[in-house]
Amino acid sequence: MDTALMEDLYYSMLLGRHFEYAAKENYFQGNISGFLHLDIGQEALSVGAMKAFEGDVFTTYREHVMALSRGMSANAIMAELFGKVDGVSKGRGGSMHMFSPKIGFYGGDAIVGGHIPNAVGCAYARKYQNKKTGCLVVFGDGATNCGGFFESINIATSQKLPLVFLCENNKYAIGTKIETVSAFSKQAKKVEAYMPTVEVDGMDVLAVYKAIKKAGEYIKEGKGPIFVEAMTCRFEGHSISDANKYRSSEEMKKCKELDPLLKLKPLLDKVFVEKIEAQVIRDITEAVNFAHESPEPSLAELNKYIFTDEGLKHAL
Amino acid sequence: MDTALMEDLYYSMLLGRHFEYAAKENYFQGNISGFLHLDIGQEALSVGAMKAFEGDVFTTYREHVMALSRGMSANAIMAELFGKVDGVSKGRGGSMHMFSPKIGFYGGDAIVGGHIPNAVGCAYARKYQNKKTGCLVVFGDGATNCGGFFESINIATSQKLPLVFLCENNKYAIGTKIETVSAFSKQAKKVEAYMPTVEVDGMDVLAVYKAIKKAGEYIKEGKGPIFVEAMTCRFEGHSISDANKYRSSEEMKKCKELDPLLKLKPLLDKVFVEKIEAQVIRDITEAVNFAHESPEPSLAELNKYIFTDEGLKHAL
Amino acid sequence: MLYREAINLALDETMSEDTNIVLLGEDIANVGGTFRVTEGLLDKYGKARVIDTPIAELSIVGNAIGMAIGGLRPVVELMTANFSLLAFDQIVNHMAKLPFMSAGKIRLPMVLRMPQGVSKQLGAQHSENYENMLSSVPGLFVFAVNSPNYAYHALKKSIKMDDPVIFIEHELLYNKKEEIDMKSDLDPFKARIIKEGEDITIISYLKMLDDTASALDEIEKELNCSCELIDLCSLNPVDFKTLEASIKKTGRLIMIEEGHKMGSYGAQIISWAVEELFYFLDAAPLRLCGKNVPIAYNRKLELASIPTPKSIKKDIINWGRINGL
Amino acid sequence: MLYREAINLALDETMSEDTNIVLLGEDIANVGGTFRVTEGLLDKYGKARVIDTPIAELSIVGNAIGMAIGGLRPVVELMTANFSLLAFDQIVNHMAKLPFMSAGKIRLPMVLRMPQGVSKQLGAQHSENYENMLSSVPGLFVFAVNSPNYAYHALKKSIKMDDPVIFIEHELLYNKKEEIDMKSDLDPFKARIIKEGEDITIISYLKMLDDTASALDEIEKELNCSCELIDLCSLNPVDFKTLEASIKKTGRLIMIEEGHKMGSYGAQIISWAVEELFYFLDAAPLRLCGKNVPIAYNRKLELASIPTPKSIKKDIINWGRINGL
Ligand SMILES: Cc1ncc(C[n+]2csc(CCOP(=O)(O)OP(=O)(O)O)c2C)c(N)n1
Ligand SMILES: Cc1ncc(C[n+]2csc(CCOP(=O)(O)OP(=O)(O)O)c2C)c(N)n1
Ligand SMILES: [Mg+2]
Ligand SMILES: [Mg+2]
Repeated sequence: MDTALMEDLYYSMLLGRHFEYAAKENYFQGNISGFLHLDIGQEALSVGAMKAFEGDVFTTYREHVMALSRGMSANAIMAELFGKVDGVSKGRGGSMHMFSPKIGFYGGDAIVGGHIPNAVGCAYARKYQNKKTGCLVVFGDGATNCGGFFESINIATSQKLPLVFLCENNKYAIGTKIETVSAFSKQAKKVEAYMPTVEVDGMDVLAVYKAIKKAGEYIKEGKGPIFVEAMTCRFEGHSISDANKYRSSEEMKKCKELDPLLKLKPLLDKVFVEKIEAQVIRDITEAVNFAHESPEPSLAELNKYIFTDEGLKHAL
Repeated sequence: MDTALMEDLYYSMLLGRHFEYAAKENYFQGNISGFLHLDIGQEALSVGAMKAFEGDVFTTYREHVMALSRGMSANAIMAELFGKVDGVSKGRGGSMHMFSPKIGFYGGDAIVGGHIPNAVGCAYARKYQNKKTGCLVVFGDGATNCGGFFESINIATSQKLPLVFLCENNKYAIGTKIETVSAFSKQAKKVEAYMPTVEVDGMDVLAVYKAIKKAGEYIKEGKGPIFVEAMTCRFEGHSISDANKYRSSEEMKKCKELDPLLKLKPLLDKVFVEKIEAQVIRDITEAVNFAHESPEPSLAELNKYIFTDEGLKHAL
Repeated sequence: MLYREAINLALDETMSEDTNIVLLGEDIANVGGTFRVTEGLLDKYGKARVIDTPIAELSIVGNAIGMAIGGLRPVVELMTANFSLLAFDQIVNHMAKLPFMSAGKIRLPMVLRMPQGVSKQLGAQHSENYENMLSSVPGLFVFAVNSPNYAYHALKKSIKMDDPVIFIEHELLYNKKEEIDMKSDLDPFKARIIKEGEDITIISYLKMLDDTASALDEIEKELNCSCELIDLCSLNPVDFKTLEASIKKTGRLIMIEEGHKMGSYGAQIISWAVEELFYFLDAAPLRLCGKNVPIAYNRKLELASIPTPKSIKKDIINWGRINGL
Repeated sequence: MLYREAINLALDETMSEDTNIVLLGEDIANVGGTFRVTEGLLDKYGKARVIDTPIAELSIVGNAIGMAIGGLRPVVELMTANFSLLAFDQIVNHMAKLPFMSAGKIRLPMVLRMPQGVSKQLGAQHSENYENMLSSVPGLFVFAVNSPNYAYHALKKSIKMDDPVIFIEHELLYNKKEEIDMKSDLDPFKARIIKEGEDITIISYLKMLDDTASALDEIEKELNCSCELIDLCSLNPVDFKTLEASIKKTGRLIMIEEGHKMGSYGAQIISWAVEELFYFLDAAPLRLCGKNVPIAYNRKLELASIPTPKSIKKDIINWGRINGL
């Protein structure tokens, strides 16, 4: 793999890691509130997938790092966490709702599995439009138990849609171990009859990158969807308010040994690493400053965005 | 197989067939209204399954013949179709809602797939109560596309519940061919990763009987659920108001050649068959008379049954 | 033209103009729809644009949302509103909220058509009215379609709008006949005054509007008064201006709907009216609704559970007498 | 005792008496519930009775219905009411209707607990109030739980009832503290008069009741009047008797809730009141609700979308001045 790509992946993971550190810090300082699902530990998956895939992406509530690596600015994401007007969703969405049609990013659904049928529909549109690319939908292991997921698997297969299903299997849905509520510990089992499945080490950014690249190629062939399961591990609680008590310190230790940043770092040029670390600190500091300085939304605009301007005329 | 059983199966199928004929006739005479989903052609499946299974049964809206063979009286079912007070649901339910906890029959759900999660819960109760038997849930090929079905497959497997899934694959959901909306034409494909699956000729009552007997034995072993797919064919439209235009006369001809009554009849004693035919005519005539004579529900009881009597005190 | 033909024509005309418009629903393509609304469209536009879906309502609506995100303009048919419950998460949490949560970056030009209501002995699970729930969701426009002419024009406009629309039909209206005024520039958001009057404002919609209309002559004769009958048309937003003018004129308000009284849609209208126009009201408002019971299969019980022309007449005359008319 | 402890105690006591009672929900066993309501129960009653479910709300409710059919008495926790939408078909078409459709042969002794409401910046998909929808369904009892004492007694009675109950909690009340009167024979169907008064009847429930209570002193001082504050408690059925007595006494009615104004629950109460008690009313009723907007993440917008103690005070005083108080 080429150096430029490896460096880019490393930079994005590091940026993501520090973004999440800053989000955490600002949560405890009271600048951020509500839900905050940190991606720390899972960066290889988020970054590898986002960098590899061409097309439209639909993700869950744990999407800061994905949004970043897809090309959304740290400033706009941080401002959104602060609920400010320069936030990517102008303070309306918050941590779980980052959208940028320009870059094909439909992140952030707070309903587990809720975005999967949407991704199927978008894949239908891409096929209908004869677009060269399709869609990628990212979801957790827990989401593979919900009806909407299964309906989507069946429909995407039956309609041969260009759709990559990417399951982030971090083995937990909040504090519930996947084995206790799912028929299987590997979720690919659920779809093997429908489509090709691939398992990948979700802590290895190069492996994820390659797997998603290949999956992206596959869906262009018109043979229908493909399922990628990335085994991963989050270093934090499910969300900022989760004390993570259900995992032993031993389990956590093993998990942290898989740190995707540590895995990639030795393969990189030291000078680059030092340079990039400084760069990331500057980027994140700037994002936090930007978020601080961005104004609050105006109360006069409470009704805005629900409808188009044309629609709003009727609604009021 | 013993003669008594074969005779019983034949009797039940014939009773079912004539019950449906009478229902159809009375629909056109204006004594029955609303939805009427006839089971004509599918009797082998309905009768074989109901006679073979011990335990609780949950079915769809197409359940007259199942209710009959399970032991509900033709009188009470016909009266229900007439909307009369002696109907099994006192005229409240109608064709799609026949219930008799006494015989473990929870027929009739008008929401496709809606009863499947209910059957899963009941199977949980039976396991919890250490009952020797479990549950049987019957549904169509079309129902295997809905989220609730998949959730149920996953939960029943994960909790190792004593539950027989019986799919009546008649290849159509109303006028939609199963292949056009499902990833597979055989629905067992969807669950092979979860549980044992069995395919059976749904037009052969003895085969169905044996398959369900065996499935009933299997769930007693505590290893979880099992899936039986019975390939079948309905002779009529989806419901009485469906003109059945989407099936060619050739397809219908082939379908009718598989008539389960004609298949079993040659194996039986001629004298018995004659006797039983007369008996069935008498039974059904009586049921229609009974339904005619049963009174309409009283308007004074409009509020009844929604709540327990105790609850009703508060509700009014 | 029949109501169902008017809907079909609106679909046909818009589809012929814009290839981004696609239809999806159960049995709509091959069979032409349970109520024959989409008949002929598969042959004309092909199966990529007229799509038979599996029985998976959550996905039907969820997929339509994704199609709209992807640049199409989907028009969904739910076989009945009763099945919309399976899609409620997609309707409420996605269809209504994605535009807002994305600060307008996502727009959802889509229409959800669904018939509702008490038909004839379809049983408790196939006889409900959900306009009360659906119009309580900010982010959705909700139209209730009483007539072929309104159906035709409102559907064409709904399909062309860039905001999500719930388009409620009634199962017993599909064969209703009416000339369509092709040249009209009907505004789907405006209430229709069916008949002008001086003494009582009667508001209704969908099938109950017709049942009320059929009882009107006798009511007026009996009470010696004149009624203003209004088809609400847009349930959310409400055309309060038209209602206000009428209520100020008549001083009396009756609201008639098929759904259960507890949780009724009409309570919204009455509550608004007394809050805003209390001092214009000369009498206690009257609300005629379905009873608070699931709908039984038996025809007698079924009819006793909802307003009928007969009960409407009786209830209004009673109310009129008590309230000095 | 805290609100969440009161619920926990009610579960614990009933479970210790009846082994048919089982709990199910997401994260309720191993983790003890998102709001720590079921803490300790797994250890005490084991995983056959305290069941962690997959994220499959349709099945959670659907399974509970099946358990009840099978002879158990399930108590479900939905993590929030927002997810109940995924289970709406099971709630409305099954839980509420099976008893009726079977002419009483099926009884469903089950309770669905769910917190709802605007908490703190949880975003549009986690901040809704659905009591309007849930109480519009015939066949369900719907309780809204404002206080630990009511929580404890009403939940115990709900669990013992043989009819299906929706038990609505509020996310911001779990740490509310109150002595519990263990000996009380509280009737969960009865509205609670929180404070007697002569001039205005104010009806509310859940968190808005507390926000109103906190503004009451100043309102009374400012308007020089006395308010009767009522916790509605049972949203379906409604304790109309208690309401009627109060409204006849005061002649003025205010309804306060957190949900959106369009489709609001309170419209039901106001509509009933003006239909039945029109000639007892001395002033236009007032309804304070959330605005017709999805709830934004930003705190300022969020708070501007719902009534607050400050806005309640301001709105009531304004209304009082206009209406001659
Ligand atoms: C429909 C629905 N049910 C429940 C929740 C609450 N919830 C939020 S995240 C979560 C766990 C999801 O687990 P998983 O899919 O494995 O994703 P992960 O966070 O582990 O990546 C749950 C139960 C929700 N948001 N939506
Ligand atoms: C949730 C839901 N969606 C749609 C319908 C309308 N409907 C009734 S029966 C049916 C077809 C069911 O097909 P299948 O499951 O194969 O059963 P079959 O009647 O062929 O035995 C449909 C779509 C319904 N009753 N419920
Ligand atoms: Mg997970
Ligand atoms: Mg079928």
